[in-house]
Amino acid sequence: MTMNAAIRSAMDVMMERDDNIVVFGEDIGYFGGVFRCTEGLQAKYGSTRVFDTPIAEGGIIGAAVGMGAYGLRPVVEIQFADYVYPGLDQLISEAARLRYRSSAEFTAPMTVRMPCGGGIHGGQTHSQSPESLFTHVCGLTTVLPSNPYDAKGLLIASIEDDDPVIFLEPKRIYNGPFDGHHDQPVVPWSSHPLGEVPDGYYRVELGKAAIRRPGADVTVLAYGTMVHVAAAAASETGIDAEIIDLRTLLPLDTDTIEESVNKTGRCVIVHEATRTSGFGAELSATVQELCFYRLEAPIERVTGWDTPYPHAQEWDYFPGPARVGAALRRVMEA
Amino acid sequence: MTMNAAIRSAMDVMMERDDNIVVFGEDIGYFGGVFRCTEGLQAKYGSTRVFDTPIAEGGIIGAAVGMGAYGLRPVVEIQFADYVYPGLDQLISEAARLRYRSSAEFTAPMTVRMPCGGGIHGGQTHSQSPESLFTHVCGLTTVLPSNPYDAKGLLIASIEDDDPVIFLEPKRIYNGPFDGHHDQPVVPWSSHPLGEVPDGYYRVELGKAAIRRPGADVTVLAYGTMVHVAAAAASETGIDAEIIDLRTLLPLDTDTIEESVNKTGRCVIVHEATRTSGFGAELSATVQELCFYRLEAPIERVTGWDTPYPHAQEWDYFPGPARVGAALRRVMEA
Amino acid sequence: MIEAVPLRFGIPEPPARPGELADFSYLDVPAAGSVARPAVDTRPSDMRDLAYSLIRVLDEQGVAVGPWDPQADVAALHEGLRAMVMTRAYDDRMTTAQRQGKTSFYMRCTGEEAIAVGHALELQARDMFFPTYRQQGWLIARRWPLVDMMCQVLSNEKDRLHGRQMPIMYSARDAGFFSISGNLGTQYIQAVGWAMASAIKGDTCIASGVVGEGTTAEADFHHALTFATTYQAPVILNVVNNQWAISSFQGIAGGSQSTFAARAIGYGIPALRVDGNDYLAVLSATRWAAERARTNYGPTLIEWVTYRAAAHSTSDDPSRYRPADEWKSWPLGDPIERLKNHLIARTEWSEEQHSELVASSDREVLAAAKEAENYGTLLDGRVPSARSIFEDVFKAMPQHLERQRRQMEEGR
Amino acid sequence: MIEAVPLRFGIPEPPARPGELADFSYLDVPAAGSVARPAVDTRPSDMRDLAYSLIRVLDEQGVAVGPWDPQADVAALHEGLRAMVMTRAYDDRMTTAQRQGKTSFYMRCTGEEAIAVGHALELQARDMFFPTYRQQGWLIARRWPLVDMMCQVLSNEKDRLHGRQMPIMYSARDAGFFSISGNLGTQYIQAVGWAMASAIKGDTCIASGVVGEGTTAEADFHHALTFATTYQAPVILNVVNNQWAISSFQGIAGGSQSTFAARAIGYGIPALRVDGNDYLAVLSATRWAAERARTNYGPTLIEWVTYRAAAHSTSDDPSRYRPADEWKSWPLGDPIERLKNHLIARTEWSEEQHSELVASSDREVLAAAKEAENYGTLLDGRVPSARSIFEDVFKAMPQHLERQRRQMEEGR
Ligand SMILES: Cc1ncc(C[n+]2csc(CCOP(=O)(O)OP(=O)(O)O)c2C)c(N)n1
Ligand SMILES: Cc1ncc(C[n+]2csc(CCOP(=O)(O)OP(=O)(O)O)c2C)c(N)n1
Ligand SMILES: [Mg+2]
Ligand SMILES: [Mg+2]
Repeated sequence: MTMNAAIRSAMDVMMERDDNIVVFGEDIGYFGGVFRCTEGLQAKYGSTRVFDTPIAEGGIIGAAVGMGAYGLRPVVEIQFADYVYPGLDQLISEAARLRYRSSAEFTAPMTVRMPCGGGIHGGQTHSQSPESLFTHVCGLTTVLPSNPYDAKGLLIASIEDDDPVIFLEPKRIYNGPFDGHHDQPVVPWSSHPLGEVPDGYYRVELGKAAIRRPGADVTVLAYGTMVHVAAAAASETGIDAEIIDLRTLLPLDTDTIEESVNKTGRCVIVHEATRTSGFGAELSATVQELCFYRLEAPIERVTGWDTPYPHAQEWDYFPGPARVGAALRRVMEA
Repeated sequence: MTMNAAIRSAMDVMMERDDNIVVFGEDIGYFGGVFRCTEGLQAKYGSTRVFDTPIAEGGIIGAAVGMGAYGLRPVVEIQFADYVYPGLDQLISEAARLRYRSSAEFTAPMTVRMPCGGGIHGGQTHSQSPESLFTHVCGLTTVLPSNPYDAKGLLIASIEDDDPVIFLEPKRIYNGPFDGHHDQPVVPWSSHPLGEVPDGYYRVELGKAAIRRPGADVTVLAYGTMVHVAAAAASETGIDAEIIDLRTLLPLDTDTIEESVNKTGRCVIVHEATRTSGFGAELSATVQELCFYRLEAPIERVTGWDTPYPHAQEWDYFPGPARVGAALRRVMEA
Repeated sequence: MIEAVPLRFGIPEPPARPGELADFSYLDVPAAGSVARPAVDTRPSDMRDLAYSLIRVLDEQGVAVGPWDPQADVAALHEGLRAMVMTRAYDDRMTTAQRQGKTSFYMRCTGEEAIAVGHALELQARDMFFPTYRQQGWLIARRWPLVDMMCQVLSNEKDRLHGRQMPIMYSARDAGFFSISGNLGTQYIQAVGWAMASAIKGDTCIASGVVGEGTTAEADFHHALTFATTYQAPVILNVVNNQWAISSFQGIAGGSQSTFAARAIGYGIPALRVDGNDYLAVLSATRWAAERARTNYGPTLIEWVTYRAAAHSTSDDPSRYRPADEWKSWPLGDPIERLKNHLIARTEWSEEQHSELVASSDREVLAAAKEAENYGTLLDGRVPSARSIFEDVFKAMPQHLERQRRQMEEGR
Repeated sequence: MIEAVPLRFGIPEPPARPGELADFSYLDVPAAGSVARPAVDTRPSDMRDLAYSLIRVLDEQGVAVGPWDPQADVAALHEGLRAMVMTRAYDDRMTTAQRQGKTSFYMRCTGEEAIAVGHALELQARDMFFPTYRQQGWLIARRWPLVDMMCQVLSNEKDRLHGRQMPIMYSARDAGFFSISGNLGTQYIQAVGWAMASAIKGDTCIASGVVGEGTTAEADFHHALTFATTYQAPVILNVVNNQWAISSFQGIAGGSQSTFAARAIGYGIPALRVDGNDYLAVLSATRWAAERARTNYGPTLIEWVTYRAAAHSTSDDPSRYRPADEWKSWPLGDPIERLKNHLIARTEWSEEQHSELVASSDREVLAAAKEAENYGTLLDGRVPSARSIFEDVFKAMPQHLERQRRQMEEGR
C-alpha cells in the first residue's frame, strides 16, 4: 500500500468506528485532495462528515478547535506544510492551550495533517519542514512517519489522542521509500516490508521510536524521508550505524536514544529542515545532556541549509546519502 | 535612562535623520504605546509618520512589507510578543523571503519591535518569549537587548539594516536590571552604568555578543533579563562565571562563544522560553560542535518549563538566580 | 488622462481628545420603535438596511415602543435588572481588590452590562457562548457562583483554574461560557466551528460569539463570517462596539467609513445594529437572531452600539486619550438607569426598591468577597501549588514534564 | 419559545460535476450598457448597487454600448488584442515545454487574458501591480522580454531569479510587477501598504493588488480591506472570480450567498462587478478605479467575473471535478474572440488579419523559446549554480551561511 493509501485507510477505519470524526480541508472533499489522501471518503461518508473548506488555514484550524470543544474529533488537512503559518495562531494560542487554560473543561482533540519536505521540485513554498516550530509549543504532539505501516498506525493513534496532534507527511515518500538517489527510479512501497499495511484497525503508539537498523558504531537519529537516506548512507559507507526512526518528535523517546548512544558513543542527526534551531538542535542538546560521558566524537547535524528551499538546485539543498555518508565517516574517524 | 526611553530615543534619532522611517502599531500614536515606547513621537513627527493601526498583527506586518518594497523603513510595534502569531505568515513567508525570491529586486527593510518575557504577572498571553521561532526562519535577524545602552544602539542598527529585524524587548527590565529577586525592589537604570544613554546617534553592531562578566570557570550564555539573573547567580555562588550577553541571536557571535567555552570548558545556557526547541537547544548544539574536545562537563540548560507561563505561580516558572546558581554548582562539581 | 495631484495620507481622528469637549455627533440616534422588524425567514438581501439603522425599544420616557418590543414579562425584566446591578457591584468590588493588591489585574464592563446579561437570559442552557473578557454579566445572569468568579480573580486555592490564568479569564462550561482567551478574536471562528458541529450532529443548540469593534480587524473575524456563510452555521456573531479599543477609537478599526454591522452584508449574512444600552432591544434582537439560527436560517451578525464607560483595564488610564467626562455625553445613556426607568414607568419598580437592590447586591458581593478571600489572595500568597502548573498541558503528563516537575521540586 | 428542530449542516455544491450538463444559470448576465457609471467622486454609500450588477460594454454584436464605453482608440485596442493573443501563444508554448520535461510546472491563464492585459495597459508606468500567478498577461502587455519570462520558467542560467523560484513566480520591478508569492493572498495587504507609502510620501503612483475568488477567504484579504478603508489608501483591490479554486467552485468561498464585490461594501469601500471577458469593460473599470485612487478618493474593489478555462496548473486534471466541456457553456465567452469581433464590427480588423496575428505571435513565441532553451532547461541540467542558493538570504552573507556554502562545496 502506498503511504497516501495508508493514510486514507486510517481515516476510513476511524470514521467507521467513530461518527464524531469529521474530515475537512482545501480540495479534500469531492476531489479527494491534491495528494489523493482523502479520495473516496466523501462518497462513503457524505459531505456532512467530509467537506471542502474556504482557503483559510486559520479558519480551518479555528473551526476545528470549536468543533473539538463541542465533542467532535476533526481531522483536517493543510494542503502543504508551507501554508500552515496563517493557522499558527489558532494552533499555538488556542489548540495547544485550551486544556491548560480551562483546566480541562474544554479540550481540542484534533489532528492536523500536512505534507512536508522537498524533492518534488516544489520550490520554497511546497517543500518546507516546519516541525521544529511545533515541538517548541507545549501542548502539541508532533508526529512524522517514515513508511505506510507507521503512517496508518500513528495516524489512528493521533486521531484517538485527546489533544491536538500535528501529523506531518513527507510527500516525497508517499509512493516509495525514496533514499535520496534522485537519479534512480524509486522502488514502490509494494516491494517494501513496511508497505504491507493491514486493512483494519491497529495503533502505532505515539512517543515510541523504532530502530530501523541495529548497529554498533554510530547512532543516527532521523525521521521521515531521512530514515531511508540514512539507510542508504549506512550501506554505501559500510559503517555499522544504528538508525533510529523517531516517528514522534514530541513527546520524544529519549530512552531509546539514550540507550543507543550510550552503546555507540557516536551520534549523527539528519533532517531536511533548515539547520539553525531545527529539531536537530534539540536532539543534539538532549543527547549530550543524557550521554555526555559516553560520547567519543562530536554530535553531527546533517540538515537542509539555512536558505529557502531552492527550485532548480533542489538536490544541492536536499541532505542526500553522500552528505550523510560523509558525516558518518567523520564521526567514525573522530 | 530607562529602557523604554532608550528605545524611544532610538526611534526619535532615526526619524530625524531619515524621513522614510515610519512608526506604527496598536495604540502607539496619540497614546504612545502601552509601554510608552513611542510617547511623544506622533506629536513631534505627525500622524503621517506615527500612527495607530487596526488590531491586526498580520495586517501591520503585511503593510510594512509593502511599504518596505516601496522604499520606506517601517518600525512597527506588536503590543506583546504573545500576539505576533497572527503576523507570522507575513514574517516567515514574505518579509524573510522577499529578497531571496525576487533576487533582491524587492526587499523588506523593516523592524518589528515586541515586548517579551514574564515577571509582570501577565499570565500565558503577556509573558511569552518566542525568539527561537524567529531564529529558525532564514532571512530574519533576531535581536534581544539586556540594557538601555544596547537597546538604543541595537535598535538604531536594526532600523538601518536593509532586511527584516525582529527586536524583542524584555519588558521586565524596561525600568531596571531585574535580577530575579522579585521580593526585593528593583534598582532603577539610573543607578546602573548601562543606563547611561547618549542622546544622539550611535550603533551597537548586530551579530556581536558582549562579555558582561569575565570569568575563568564556566561560560554562561544568556540574553535579556537572564543576563542579570546570571550575574546575581554568579555573585551569590561565588563561582567565577564568564557571562556572555548574546544581544543578537541570529546571526550568532560564535567566535566569542567558542573562545570563552574553550577557555572555561564548561557552559550553562539560560533562557526564559520553554525548554524544548528553545534557543538554548541551538546554543547547546553549537557549543558542543565547536568545543567538544574542551568540554569538561555536560552543557546545562536552565529555562522556563515546557508549560504555558502560569499567572499565580510565575516565580516557580521564571528561571531565577537560585536555579541558575544550582546549575553553576552542578557543572563545577561535574 | 487626469493630471497628477500629490496623494494624501489620511488617518481617522476621534472627535475629542483630553481637554476637548466630548462630541458624539457622528452617531445618529433614530427614535425608538422606528426600525421595522422583518420575519426571521426574510432573505438577507431584503433587509440590508438594518445594518445602517439602530434598533431601539425604549423611548425617552422609558416606554417600550415599536415592533422590536419583546413584550418581556416583569419577572424577566427584574431578573435582568438584578444581574446588571450585581455585575456593576461585582466590578466595583474587584476593582477595589486590585487596588489593594489582592489581585494583579481586573477589567470592568461598566455601561455595557445589558448586552451580556440580556444575551445570557435570552439564550438557552445548552447553547454555548464564546465571550470576550468583558462578558462577566453572562456568568452573573446565569447565577454562576460569585465566589467562584472571585476565586479565579484572586488566583487563590479555590480557583477552578488553579491560578494558571490571568484574572477574569474565566471558564465555565456548566454556564455555557467558553474559556476566555487572552488572544483577541480567536473565539469567533471557534464559535462558528462549535455551531457547525452542532449542525453536523443534528443537535438543537446554537453558538454565540463576541468580539469588540476593535477586534473586527483580526483575521478570525473574517474567518468566522466566511465559514458561517459557507456552511450557514447556526451562530450569532456579536460585535460589541463600545467606541474604544484601549486608546484607539472605533474609526481606527474602519468605523468612520461604515458600520460594523455592515461588514456582514458582503458575506450574505443578515446584520442587526442595536442600541446596546437598551435592555429590551438586547432581548429582542437576541431572540430574533437565535430563532433564525435554531430554525436553520443560518448566522446573524449583531452590532451592539454601546460605550466603554470605564478604563480598558486596571492597567489603563483613559484620561490620557479621551475626555475624562466623555461618558456623560454618551447619547444612549446607562443601561441600568434605562431599564430602571422603564420598570418605574410601568409602575413595576420604584427608586426605593432600586436603592434596596443596589444595597443588597453590594452586601451579597461583599459577603462573597469575604468568603473568597478566606481561600487566599495573590497578596497573602495562598495560591495554587507550583506542582499544578505541569498539569493539563496534556491529558496524560508525558515523561519530560514529570522530569521537569521533579527538577522544579529539587530546585534545579 | 419556538420548538426545537434538528439543525441541518449545509455545504454548497457546484451546479455540475463530471458527466453532468454544465449549468451557469446561477450567473445572471444583464445586457451590455445597462449599468450606470457614477462620477468618480460619488460616495460609496450611493453606489452599493454596483456590487450586485455586472458592468458590460460589448453587446452581442460586438458593439460597444453604454456609459462604461471607454471610447478606446483603435491602436490601443490592437495593442490589447496583440497582448492577449501573445499571452495565449505563450501559455501554449510553456505548457508544451512542461510536457517535454523542460520545466517542472506551469500555470495558464486561458480565458482570463483580458483582465491582466487591460489592467496593464490602463495603469501607469510607476504604478505597482501585486499579481497572482495568473497575471502573466501584464508582463506581455508591458512588453517585458518573452525570453526573460521563459528563462525563469526553465530555471536556466539566464533566469533572473537564479533558479531559486518555482516556474512562473516572476518578479519584474521594471515592469511594475511585484514578486509573485506562492502563498495565497499575502500580496493583497502588501499592495495596500505600498499604496499607503505612496500617499505618505505625497507621491502620485498607486498600487493594484489581485487575488482569486478562492483567496478572498484568507486573512490578508480582510487586512487589505480594513487598512485600505482606515487609511483611504490609493489602491485597486481586484478579485478575479474565475469560478474555480483548484477543485472548489466559488460557492465554497462564500459566493453562493453574495457577490465577492459586495465584500467591500461593509468596509465602506466602493465595489465594481465587471465582465472580465469584456476587454473594453476592463479598460473602463480600471480607469474609473485608478482615477478615484489618484484623486484621493481612496480604494476601490473590482470583482472580475471570468472563467478558468484551463486546468489549475499542469499538476491538475479538472475533468476529475467539473464537466470537461464546461467552458463551452460559459456565458461570457472568450475575451479574445469578443475583442476581435468588436474590432471587426468597427471594420478595424478582419479574420485574415487575426489569423496572421495568431501565426506571428506563435512565431515570435517559438523564436523566443528557441533562444531561451539555448540558455538551458531543467531537463538538460544547465541551471544556475548551487553557490547562488546562499545569496540574497540577507543583503550581506553572514558567517554561518558562508560556512555552510563551504561545507556544501566540500560535500559535507
Ligand atoms: C491578538 C491580540 N492583539 C492585541 C491584544 C492587546 N489588546 C488587548 S484588549 C485590546 C483592545 C480590544 O478592543 P476591542 O476589541 O474594541 O474590545 P474592548 O476592549 O473595547 O471590549 C488590545 C489591542 C490582544 N490581547 N490580542
Ligand atoms: C496560503 C495558501 N494556501 C493554499 C495554497 C494552495 N493553493 C494554490 S492555488 C489554490 C487555489 C486558489 O484559487 P483562487 O484564489 O480562486 O485563484 P485561481 O487559482 O482560481 O486563479 C490553492 C488552494 C497556497 N498556495 N497558499
Ligand atoms: Mg471596543
Ligand atoms: Mg479562482
